[in-house]
Amino acid sequence: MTATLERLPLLVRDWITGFFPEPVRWLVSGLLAIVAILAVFGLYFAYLTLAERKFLGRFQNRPGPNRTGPFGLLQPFADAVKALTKEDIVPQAADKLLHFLAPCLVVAFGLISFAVIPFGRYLIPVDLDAAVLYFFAAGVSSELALFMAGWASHNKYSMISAMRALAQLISYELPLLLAVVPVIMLSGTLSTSKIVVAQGGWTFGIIPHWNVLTPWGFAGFFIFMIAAVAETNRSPFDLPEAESELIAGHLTEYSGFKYALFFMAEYFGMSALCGLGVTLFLGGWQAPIDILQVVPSYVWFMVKLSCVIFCLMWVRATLLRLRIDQLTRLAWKFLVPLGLINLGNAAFWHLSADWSGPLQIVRWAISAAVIVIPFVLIGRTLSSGLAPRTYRYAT
Amino acid sequence: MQNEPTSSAPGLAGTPANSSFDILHSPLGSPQQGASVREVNDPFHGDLLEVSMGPHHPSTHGVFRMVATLDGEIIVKLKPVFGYLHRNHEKLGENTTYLASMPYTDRLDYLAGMTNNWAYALAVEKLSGQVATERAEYVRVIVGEMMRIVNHCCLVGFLFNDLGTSFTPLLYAFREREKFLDLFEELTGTRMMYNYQRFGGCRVDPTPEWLAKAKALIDGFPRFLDEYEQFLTGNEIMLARTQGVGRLSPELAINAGITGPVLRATGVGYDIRKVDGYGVYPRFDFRVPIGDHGDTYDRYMMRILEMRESVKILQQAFRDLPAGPIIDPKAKNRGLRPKAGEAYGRIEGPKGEIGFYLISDGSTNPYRYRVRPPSFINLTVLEDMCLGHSVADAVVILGSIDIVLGEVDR
Amino acid sequence: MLGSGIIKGLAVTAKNFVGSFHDPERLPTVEYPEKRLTLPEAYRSFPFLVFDGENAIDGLRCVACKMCENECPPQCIYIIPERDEKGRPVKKPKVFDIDLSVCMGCQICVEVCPFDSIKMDQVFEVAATNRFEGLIAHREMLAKSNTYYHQIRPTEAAEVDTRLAEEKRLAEEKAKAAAAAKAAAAAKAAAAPKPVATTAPASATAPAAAPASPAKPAVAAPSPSPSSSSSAAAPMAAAPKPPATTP
Amino acid sequence: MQSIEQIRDLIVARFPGAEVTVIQNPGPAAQHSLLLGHAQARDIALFLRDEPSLKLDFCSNATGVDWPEKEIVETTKVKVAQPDGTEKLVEQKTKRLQPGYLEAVYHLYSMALKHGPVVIRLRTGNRTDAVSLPSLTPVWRSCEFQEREIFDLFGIVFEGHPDLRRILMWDEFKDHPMRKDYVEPDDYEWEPTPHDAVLTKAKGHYPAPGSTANAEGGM
Repeated sequence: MTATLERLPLLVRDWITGFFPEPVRWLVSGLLAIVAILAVFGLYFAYLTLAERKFLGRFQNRPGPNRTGPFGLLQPFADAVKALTKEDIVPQAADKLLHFLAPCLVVAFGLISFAVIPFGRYLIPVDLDAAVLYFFAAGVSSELALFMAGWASHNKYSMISAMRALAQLISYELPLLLAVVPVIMLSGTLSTSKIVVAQGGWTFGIIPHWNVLTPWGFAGFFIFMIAAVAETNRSPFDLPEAESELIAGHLTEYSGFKYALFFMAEYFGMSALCGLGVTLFLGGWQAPIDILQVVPSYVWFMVKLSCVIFCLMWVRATLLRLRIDQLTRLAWKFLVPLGLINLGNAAFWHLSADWSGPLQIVRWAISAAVIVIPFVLIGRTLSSGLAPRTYRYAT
Repeated sequence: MQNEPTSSAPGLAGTPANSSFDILHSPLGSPQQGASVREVNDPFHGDLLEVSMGPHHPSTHGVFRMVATLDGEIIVKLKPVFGYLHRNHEKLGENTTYLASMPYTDRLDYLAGMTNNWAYALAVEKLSGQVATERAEYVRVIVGEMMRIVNHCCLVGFLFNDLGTSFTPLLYAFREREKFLDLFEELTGTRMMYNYQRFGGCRVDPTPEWLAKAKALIDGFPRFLDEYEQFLTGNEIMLARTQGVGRLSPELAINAGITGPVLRATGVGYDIRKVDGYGVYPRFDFRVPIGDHGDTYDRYMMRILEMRESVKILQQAFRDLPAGPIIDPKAKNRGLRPKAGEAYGRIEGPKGEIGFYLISDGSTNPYRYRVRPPSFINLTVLEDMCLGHSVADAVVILGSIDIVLGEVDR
Repeated sequence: MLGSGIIKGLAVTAKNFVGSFHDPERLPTVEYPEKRLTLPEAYRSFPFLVFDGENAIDGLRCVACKMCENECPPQCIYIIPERDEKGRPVKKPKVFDIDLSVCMGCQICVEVCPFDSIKMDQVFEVAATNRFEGLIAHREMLAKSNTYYHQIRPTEAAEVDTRLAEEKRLAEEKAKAAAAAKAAAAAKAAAAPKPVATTAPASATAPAAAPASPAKPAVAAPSPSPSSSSSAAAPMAAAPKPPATTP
Repeated sequence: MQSIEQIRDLIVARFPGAEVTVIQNPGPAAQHSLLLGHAQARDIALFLRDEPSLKLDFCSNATGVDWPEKEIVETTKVKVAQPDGTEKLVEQKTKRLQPGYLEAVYHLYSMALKHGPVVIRLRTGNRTDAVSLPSLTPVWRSCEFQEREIFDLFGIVFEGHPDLRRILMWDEFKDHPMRKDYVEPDDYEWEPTPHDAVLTKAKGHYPAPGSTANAEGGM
């Protein structure tokens, strides 16, 4: 039963491809994967927007959208209809071609990242050997598309936003990669599916062997998530968008469906990066407890992904935006050094893999100290001179 | 970004290069003052970008416009542009009777209508020699301090919105503000346009039930403030974004006529409630918080601390509220014809000194009706505070000044 | 340590997130068209005209004195007094229009009205698709019965009724005294107020009677207790002058 | 704080020959004011700001007032020689045109000594061509926007103001709306209020618009 459920997507695929002659089956199967990703993540995107608005509402003591359909469940479709029926405005001074291409590209780049994410035990669209590299290459391109949008709009705000997007891209790609390198080091592979497999197994059947549950993995996950939030331009790093400063930055001159495409791309990008985070650090599709393996692996993946995204919404509901210099300072002076230290930490973890018994505790202590002490020290320099103040009263 | 003065400490800017501050020390009559001094010197790295922020900008708090010249993202020049909401309020005041101007004052600073009412009533009382009854004075303190809390709630909420939160602190603040507005609605009939004060008293006497409700709300208010402060006051990003940003020196603040929390954040303990002691304020025990740095964080904290002080005042006012008529039975409101003369009445509004200058020629309409709008005059130093900071900071500095365009443009 | 402030903040939002599911304090939204808040008695939106009796137009308390028109700050009231065949004013409004798009709901008209005829309504859903026609309220639209007034503002309406009854009684006493003194004049005076409905102030006598009532409570103020109503005397209408008839 | 007369004496002692007049305020507020001559106004202002016993460092309010020309009828009794040689007292009415002027009023307070207000006034020569006054912005920066506003709404030209432009009205605007003789244009947005004055004006500006019937529906 479990095995059938686990293999269900494959069975469906085989059933459909069965209608086609043998030579084109690989093509049909590939197309099918694309359609499936588009359908599943299209729907996921639609309800993610709703969920974000609902949750943000709850964080802010209000119910959120609840007028379209029961509990507002039809809201995404109403939004889609609205976006499609709105007038599409292209500024006269804009670079028309780039202005049109930017939203298309940003969605395309957001989507191609999904190709290498293992959604389940048997569900990986393309099992590349250098999947992680491929993923980052695709991810960077979407930032370029944002720059394109900002440039093509021929608007001062959009221009500033485009510059910010580039600065942010350059700053945060590095910590993102530095956070990923330890994982690759320790699992010895760039293939996402193999990294997930490497995180399999449980101690006592309840403690999973996920990377996040090691000191270096926790630090890596921490750095990865901060960088991921910045890469996807979400609050508190939504500087290119910055609606209170730059109105909507690169989106200022977009309307109607093109605007919706940017919105879609933001969520695709977020889902993809969080999916990678889940894959690398949270054990991908692995179940948290041994006996829970009865639940199909792709369900676990989606549950983990949704939890991570919920945390991002929580952060968005709480935090305020950094300034661009503080943003880059955070990347270069905090995340990059921490990432480098974490690299050494992971090396230590790798070398001490055969320590056992009481040495195991020493290994944990050293590894934790190596990451906590720099965190505190660098954090202190980063926030030096900043503290809540006490006040006097006039007489 | 060589010309950014933030080289010393992260997020800590020195006093911005407010060359107009030289006005204090420059020889008089020299043509090299103000705008001309603030010209850009030598932007040797690249062209400057002139950005018109507003009048349709989400963070200018209305139809306000700043013409900012940017070097990268650093502001080298910033000119405020007003008038998009100008309706010649003062001319309206000259063409209506004294009483009929009262509802118009609600619409000046529409987030703090009650204090506008009060300032106007005070000015007319000075002009016509009327005195409000004692109970009315206490009720004025009650509604005035509640108004201050409402206004500061709005301000901190909007300030955080300018700082880039996704509306959460704003909605928490508005949640509390709504409770106050409900009370105002019960007392005066409307949530924002009160038309409550009268010359010689107030229009409606608060019922004991109303007072009990208000007291319960005030008693619970510090709990909200504690939670609010826990929420974001200690937040590292908040500290980094506000501390050292938009510094204002006390000398410039005094010279530029800055009043209210913006002035007190610079360390000048000038509060008209203490200085003039109008109404029954001398009978209350409250303190005036002052800051030491004059930056955005201090301005934010002034509001928080003032709300706490307002709670103290309100609790005393509820305790001491005397019985008696709410309005002087002999008070003249309709068809008021003050003797020829003039009067300037001012109170400490939530945004600063709100004053009304009235000249009477003995007729039913004021000969001259002038509003001294605090947020308009506080904008004088906007450029000085913004120079050397980035666009993102300019928005925050503007938010921390607390302007309402109904009052700025009149 | 770096991040402690952020964690505190996250705790606050989490508290609010959870609280919004069970604590009404943390989910104050009222879903408006389905649920409504009860309006406080003092709530005011736009003015309306009170009439007594059954007939809306005949029972209007308004005598077209134009006092509200003169005092209205944004000048949104427009009154033409009714005239009889000979062209004399008959103390009724022929036209009484209020431009709701101009009206700012300041209730100064209510305060200055010496006849308690204009009051603030509580209907706030007055949206119209036609700005020119839809938002100009005519006499017929404005006239609402005293019963309605009692419904929306029970305390205030009761006070007004007591006061009007008192005024009427004083007026009648005065009229009787006058009748005793001058039989001929009395006969004439008794015949005068005929079409006016029962509790309406006899329009001819009201201005004369008003100064006779020494302590007229606040017109607009729902005074907390009847005892204090004499002390909380009216701001505006303490001594209503005879209606100023401006052309 | 010193009385207004004492302040005047202080000023005169410091600036001998300065034109300083005390303007009494007959109203109950009794906020009397000092009328300063143009020549030394800025020096006097600086003196008021820096004099240790006054320290009026805070100019709270600066505003303009328009006093248009007024016809003043004065009745005098004049002895008129009668033809018969006797003299007779005859009441003679002389009409005098009091010249109009614009006035700038400054309310000064002291933040250091916490007293005030001291009101100072400056008057222009007339309302047409001699409308310039010395700017006090170099003394109190708070006048910067307020003097711009006075310039905008009253038309007083402040000499020495660093940036004298219109502030509330748009730059192309011609008149000064706060002057008493300002005639408002009739081309504002057509508002079909039931008020005949507005309506008449609107009709005059838009001769027989298509929607007149609509508008009169309100009547």
